[in-house]
Amino acid sequence: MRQLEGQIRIPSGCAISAVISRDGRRMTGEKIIESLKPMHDRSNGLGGGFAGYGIYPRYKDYYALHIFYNDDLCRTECESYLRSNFVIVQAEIIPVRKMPAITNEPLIYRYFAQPLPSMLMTWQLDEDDFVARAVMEINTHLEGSYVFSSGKNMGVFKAVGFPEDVGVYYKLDEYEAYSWTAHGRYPTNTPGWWGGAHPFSLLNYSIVHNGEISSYDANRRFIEMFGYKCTLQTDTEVIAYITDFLLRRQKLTLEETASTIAAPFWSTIERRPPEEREKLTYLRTIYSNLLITGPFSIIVGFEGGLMALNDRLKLRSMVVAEKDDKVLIASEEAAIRAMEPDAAHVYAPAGGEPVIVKVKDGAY
Amino acid sequence: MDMKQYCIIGNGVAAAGCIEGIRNADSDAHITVISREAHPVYCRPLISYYLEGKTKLENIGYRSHDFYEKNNCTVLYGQEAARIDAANKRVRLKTGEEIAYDALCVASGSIPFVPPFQGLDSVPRKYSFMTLDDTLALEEALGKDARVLIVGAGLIGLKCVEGILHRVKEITVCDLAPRILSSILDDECASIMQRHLESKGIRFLLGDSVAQFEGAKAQMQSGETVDFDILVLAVGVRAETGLVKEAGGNVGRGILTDTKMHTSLDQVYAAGDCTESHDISCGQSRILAILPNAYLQGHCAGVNMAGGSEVFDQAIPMNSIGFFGLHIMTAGSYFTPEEGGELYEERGDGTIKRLFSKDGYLTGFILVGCTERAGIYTSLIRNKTPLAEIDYEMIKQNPSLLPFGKKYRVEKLGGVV
Amino acid sequence: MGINYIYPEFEVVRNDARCIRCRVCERQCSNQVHQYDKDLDLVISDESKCVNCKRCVSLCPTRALKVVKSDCLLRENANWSNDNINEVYKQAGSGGVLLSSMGNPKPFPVYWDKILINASQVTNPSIDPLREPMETKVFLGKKGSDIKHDENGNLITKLPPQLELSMPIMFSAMSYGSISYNAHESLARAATALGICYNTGEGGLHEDFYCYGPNTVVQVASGRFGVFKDYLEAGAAVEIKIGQGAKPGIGGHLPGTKIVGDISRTRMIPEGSDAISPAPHHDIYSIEDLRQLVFSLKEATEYKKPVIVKVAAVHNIAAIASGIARSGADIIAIDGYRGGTGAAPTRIRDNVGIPIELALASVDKRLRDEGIRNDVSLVVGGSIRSSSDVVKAIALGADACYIATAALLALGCHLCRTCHTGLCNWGIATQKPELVKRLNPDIGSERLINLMNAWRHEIKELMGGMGINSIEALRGNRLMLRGVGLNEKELEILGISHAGE
Amino acid sequence: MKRVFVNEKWCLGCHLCEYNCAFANSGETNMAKALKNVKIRPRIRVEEGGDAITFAVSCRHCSDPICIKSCISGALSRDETGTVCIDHDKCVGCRTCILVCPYGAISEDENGVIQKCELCVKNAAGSPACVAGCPNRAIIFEER
Repeated sequence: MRQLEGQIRIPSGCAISAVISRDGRRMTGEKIIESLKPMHDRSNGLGGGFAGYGIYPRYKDYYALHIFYNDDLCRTECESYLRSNFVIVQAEIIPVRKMPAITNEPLIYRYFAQPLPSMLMTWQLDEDDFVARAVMEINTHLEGSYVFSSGKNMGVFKAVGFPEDVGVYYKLDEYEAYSWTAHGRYPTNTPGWWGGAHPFSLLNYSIVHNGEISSYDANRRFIEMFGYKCTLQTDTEVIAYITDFLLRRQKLTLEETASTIAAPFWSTIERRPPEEREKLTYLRTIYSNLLITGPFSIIVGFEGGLMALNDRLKLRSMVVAEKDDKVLIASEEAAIRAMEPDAAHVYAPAGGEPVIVKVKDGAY
Repeated sequence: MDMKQYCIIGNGVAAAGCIEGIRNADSDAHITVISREAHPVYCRPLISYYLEGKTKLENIGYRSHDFYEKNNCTVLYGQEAARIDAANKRVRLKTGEEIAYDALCVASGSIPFVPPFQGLDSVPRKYSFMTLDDTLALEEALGKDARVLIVGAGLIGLKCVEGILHRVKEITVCDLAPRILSSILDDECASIMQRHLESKGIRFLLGDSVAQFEGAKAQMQSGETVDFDILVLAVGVRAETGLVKEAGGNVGRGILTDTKMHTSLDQVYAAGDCTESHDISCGQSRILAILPNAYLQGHCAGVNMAGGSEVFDQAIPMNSIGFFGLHIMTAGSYFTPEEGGELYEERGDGTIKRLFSKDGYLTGFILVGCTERAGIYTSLIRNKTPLAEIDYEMIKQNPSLLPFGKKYRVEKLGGVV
Repeated sequence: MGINYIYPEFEVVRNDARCIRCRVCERQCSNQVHQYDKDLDLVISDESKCVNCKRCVSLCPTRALKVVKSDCLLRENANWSNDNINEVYKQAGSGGVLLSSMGNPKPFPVYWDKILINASQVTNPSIDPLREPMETKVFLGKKGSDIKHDENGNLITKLPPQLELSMPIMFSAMSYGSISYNAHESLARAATALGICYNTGEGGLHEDFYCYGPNTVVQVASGRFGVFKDYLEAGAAVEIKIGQGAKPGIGGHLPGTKIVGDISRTRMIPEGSDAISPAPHHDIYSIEDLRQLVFSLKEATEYKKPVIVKVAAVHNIAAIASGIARSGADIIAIDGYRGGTGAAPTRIRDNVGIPIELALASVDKRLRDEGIRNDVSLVVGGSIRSSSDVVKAIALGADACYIATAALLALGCHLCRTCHTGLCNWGIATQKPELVKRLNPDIGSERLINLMNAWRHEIKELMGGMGINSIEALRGNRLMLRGVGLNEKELEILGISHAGE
Repeated sequence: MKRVFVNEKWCLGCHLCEYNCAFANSGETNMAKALKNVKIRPRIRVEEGGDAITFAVSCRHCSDPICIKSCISGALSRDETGTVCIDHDKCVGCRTCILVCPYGAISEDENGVIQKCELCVKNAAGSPACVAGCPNRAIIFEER
C-alpha cells in the first residue's frame, strides 16, 4: 500500500510566488493565479495553494480555522472537540467551483472561533498558544481531520492539482487580500494529499517553500522538543513551526529569525562589527539545530507583511521586483511579469539575506 | 681609486692560499705570481705518490686549470726574484725587470740542504726529491736493476722510498740520526716503522753518514761501503729567507712574522715553509714546513694584504704519513715527565697510541696504526681545550664527541660551524 | 614449562637471505626478543617474549622480519576457544585476575558498520566542499532554549561557557603516567594547532603543558591526582570522570614503580606510592552529590568553564544521562564498552557496558523527549575509528566525538594490547626514558594533525554529499542514516530506518 | 646551505642511518645485496654513551673547512652549494683530512682513499639517506 503524507518523508521541488501592497490595498486572487501559469512546469499537478492576508475583515478578531475532513464522521468528532474548546461564531463549507481538474476532494470547512475563556484559564495559556496546541491536537490525534489554516483575518487555500486550477477551484477571484502567497508543488514520491499542499500555516504564519532541506531531521527533532509535532514530514511544515517558535514564542525579529535559520558562515560572522558578531554568534550557537541547510527559497506570510529568504548558498532561484506600492516575489521573473508586465527593480536577493516587506502601519 | 697591485714570490700551496685569501677580501685586483718552477701550483707531497703510481701527472695540480685565470693572476713562470725594494715597494727579477706592488707575499718555500759530502761531484746520478722536476729527472733514472742509496731517513727520504721501491732493485737508507723519522717519532715508534719498512726489503744504515763518495760508491763513516746506481739526497731543507733578509727584514731560521703573517717590512707578508711559526703546542717559534700550515698562512696573509682581517695563531706541527699500509699520525709536542709532561699510552695489535699532555692541555700525540678520528685530538691541541672541561678519560680511549658534553654537541651538531 | 607451558602466541619469521645483521631489531625490542649471536653470526629470536608490536618489523631496513600468528593450536573447539583455555591455564597457574589493555577485542556487533549514510541525488544538490564553505565548528556547552530580551527589547546574548572546537572531535582522556610525556606533548601540540582539545586524564597537568591550557580539558577523577586551583584554571573545560567504557565500575591503579620524577610531581603524590583511583568518587554516592561537585568546580572556576561529566555506557545510560543533564553539567561524555584503557581486568573490559551507538541513540532521544537536549552537549567515545564513524555519531545525535585509540595509532601504537607491561616499544605507554624518546612530538603532533585534517576533509565530503554545509545541520539528523542487517529493536533504539525504507 | 643536523634528544641509537648511508653509497639497488656479509663503512657514525645518550655524527660541511685547507692533493673542495666534496681520482689517501677534522667525520674507504658525507648528492638517493631513513627525525636536513 502506498504510504500517505505523514507516514513518509516527502521531499519536493516547487514554484512560489507572492505579491503584497505596501499601501494595504486589497487585490483579488486573479493576479496571483496568473503568476503560476508561466511556472506550470515547476509543479506536477500534485499540489497547489494560496494564502491571502486581510481576506476576512468581518471576522478579523476570530481565528479562521480551515479544516479538511475525510468524511462526516470525522467532522462530527472534530466539531465536538472544537465546541468544547472554542466559541464558534460561524461555521461553513468553504465555497468551491467544481471542476474536472480537481478530484478526490475532502470535506472543506471553515470556522471563525475564539478559545473558550474558561479553557484559557484552565490551561493557563494565551490565545495563540492555546490555538496552536489545539491545532497540534487535532492534526495529531483526530484521524481524518486536518487543520490547514488557523490565523486571524487570513486564510490558506490548497488542494491536489495544478495551482492555477486550485485558485479557480477556491474562487480566489472573490477574495481580496493585501498580500498573497502561492505555491505549485512537485513532490517526488507521493500521490499528494490535500493537507500536504502548500502554503503550510500555523496561526498567522504561512509558509510557501521551494526546496529540499538537508537539515530536515535535525530541525524536526529539535523543534519537536517544544510541543510541535511534525505530522506531515515535509520541509514546509518544519519551517513553519521553526518560524512560529522563533517569531512568536521567542519574540525574535524577522531579521534575527533569518540569521538563525539561514545563519551566516562563521567566516562571515567573524568579519562583522563586534556587537553584531556577538549577536550572530549567540543565535547560531543557541539554536544551532535550527540552521536550515540545503536548497530553499521560502516566503513567510504574516500579519501585515512578507519575508522572503533563500538558503545561504542560494541554491534555489528567487527574484524580487517592484511595481508602484507592490512588491512581487517569485521563483522566476516570468511569474512576476505575468502579474505586472512592467515591474521594475528586478533583482535576485543574495543567499541568506532576508527580503522583508511590511504594509504601512494601520493600513491592514 | 686605483686598484691595488699584489705580488707573490713563489707558486706553491702558500701562494695558492694567498691568492684565495686575497680574493676573499678583494675580488678584482690583479695579482702577479713569480714562479721559479715552470708548473702551475701542484701538490708537492704528491711527487712520491706519482712515482708510486697512486696519482697521475694530470691529477697532481692543486687547483683547477683555470685557477689563475679565474683569480686574475699573471704567473711569471721560470722567473726568480732577485731583490725586494721594500722602501719603493718593488720586486726586481733576476732578468732585471721590476714589479711594483702595494702588498707583497713572500712564499718562497725552502730549498734542499745538501751537506758538503766529499766526492759528491763524482757521483754520476744524484737527485734531490723536492720538486716535480726533481721527480721527473729521478724517474728517468729508475730501472729494475737500479740500486738506490737515499741519504736521509726523514719524511722526504722515506716517501721517496715508498714511491720508487717497486721500480728499483734495492734501496738503502742512511741517516746520521739513530732512528728514522727522528723529527716526529720517538724511538719505539720509529723502530716499529723501521721494522715495517725493513719487512718490505729496505736496508737502513742509521747513526751513520757518508764519509765520502767515490763515483757510485759511498764510503760510510762506519766503514761500510754501499754501491749504488742512484743517489737521492734527502738530508733536509732550509727556509728560503734570503730576499727578506737582504731587504732588511727580521729573519731567524725562517722569516719572522706576526700573527697576521706580516713581516717587519712594510706591506711585506710571508707564508709557508720559508717562515717561522709560533707553535702553540710548545710555545716556541719554529719552522713548520707542512702543507696545511702553508695554506693557512698563505690564506691569512692574503686576507690581510687585501685589507681584511685574519689571524693565524693555531700553528702546530702535525703529520699524517703512511708507508706501505702502516699509517702514523703525529701532532704537537711531546713533553717528557721531566718537562712536566704526562703520557697516556695504549697498545694494541701492532698499534700504539701516545697522548702527551701538560698543565691540563693535550700537547701532542703519536698514533701508529690507529688513526681513526685523530682530528678530534688535533682539535684539542689547536683549540687548547682545557682537559678539565671534557671527559679526558673517555676521549683518551676513544676519540669521539661524547666526552665534550651535551652543550658542545648541541652547538656543533645542531648549528652551522 | 610443563603444565604451565603455553605455546607462544606469535612466531617471528626472519628471512635470513635478507638479514644484514644490522641489529636494529635487537636494539629496538624492549622485550628482548632478538639477540645477535656472534659465534653463529645469526640473529636469534625468542618469540615467547614477543607481543607482536611490530616495532622490529617496522624498522627492519631490508624487510627481513615478519611476526605471524602461531599455528600451534589446541584442538579446535567451537565452545572452548584457545583463548578461553589458555586463560584458564594462566589463572590456574597464577591465581590472579587477568589484565588487558586497549579496547574490547571480542566479536560483538559494531553498529557503525551496520549503518549507512545518505547522499543527495537530483532533488537537492550535493555541495562541493572544494568550492563552497563547509563548516565543522562546534560549540559544546549548555545552550538553554529560551531567549531573553532586555528592557529595550534587545537580545541578551550571554551564553553559559562554551568549548569551541574547529571540528567535532577531541582527544579523550589519557593520563600522563599511563602514556608518556612525549605522547602528551604530541596530543597537546596537535590539539592546539587544530583548534580542538585534548584531555589530561587523571594524571594532572605537567608544568610544561600549561601553555596548551586553552586546548586542554582537565580531568577530575576519583583519585583527584594533580587537582588544585591552577590546574582547574589552566584548562578550557573541567571533566569529572565517573567511569570509563573499558572498565565501568572499576577504579584505576598506576603502580608505584611508575610514580617517579615528573609523574609523581604532576600527580602530587610521593614517588613510589601506588596511585589508586577508587571505583566511585568517595564524595559522590548519588546524583545530588554529583550536582554538588559540578557546582564546586564551577565555583572554583568562576563559572567560566564548562563542566563535563564522563560516564561509561551502561544499561541504564539514558536515565543516568538525564540525571547528569539536570545536575548542572554542561557536557555529558559517554564512553562505550569498546573504549581503550592502559590496563583493566580482562573480564570487565570484555563483558561490561553497552555499545556506544545504542547508548548515544537512547540518550539523545531521552534528552529530547524530556526537552533538555539543548541544555547539554553530548560527546561520545569508545572506538570511534574513522571519519564516517564520526559522521554517524553526529547524525545519531552527538555534538562531538572523543577519540583515543585512533590518536594512539597515529602516534605509532600497533595495538599489541600490552600497555600494562610499561614496555611500549613505540614510546607511548611507557615511562622508560630510552623508550619515551622514541616518540618525537614533532612527528607525533604532525601525524595527529594529518589524521584530523584527513578526517575533516572526509567529514566535509560526506556532508557535502548529503547537501549539508554545516555540521550542526547534521547533528541528530537521523534521516541521513539507514541500517543494514539490523533487527526491528535495534533500528528502533537507533531511531533509524532500514536501508530501502 | 642545507645541512644535516642531529638532535640527540631524538636519536634512538638504532644505527639505521649508518646502514642507510652504506646502502646509498653502495651503488646497489637492493639493500640486502649491498650489505649482506659486508662490514659497512658508513659516512655517518653513531656514538653511544651511558645514560642512553646516542647521536650520529657526519660531516658538518663547515663554512670554513679545515679539511680542504689541509688537503695535500686538492681532492677536497666545496661545490657551488657549499657541500664539501671529495674527488676520489685526486685523493691519494694521505689522511691529513682525518688528522684535522675536529668531528672525526672523515674516514678511509675500502680502496684506501678517504670518504666522507657528501649529502648523497653523488649517489642515487639524491638527498641524505640518513635523514630519509631516520625513524625518529633525529637527523634533519635543512637550512639554519
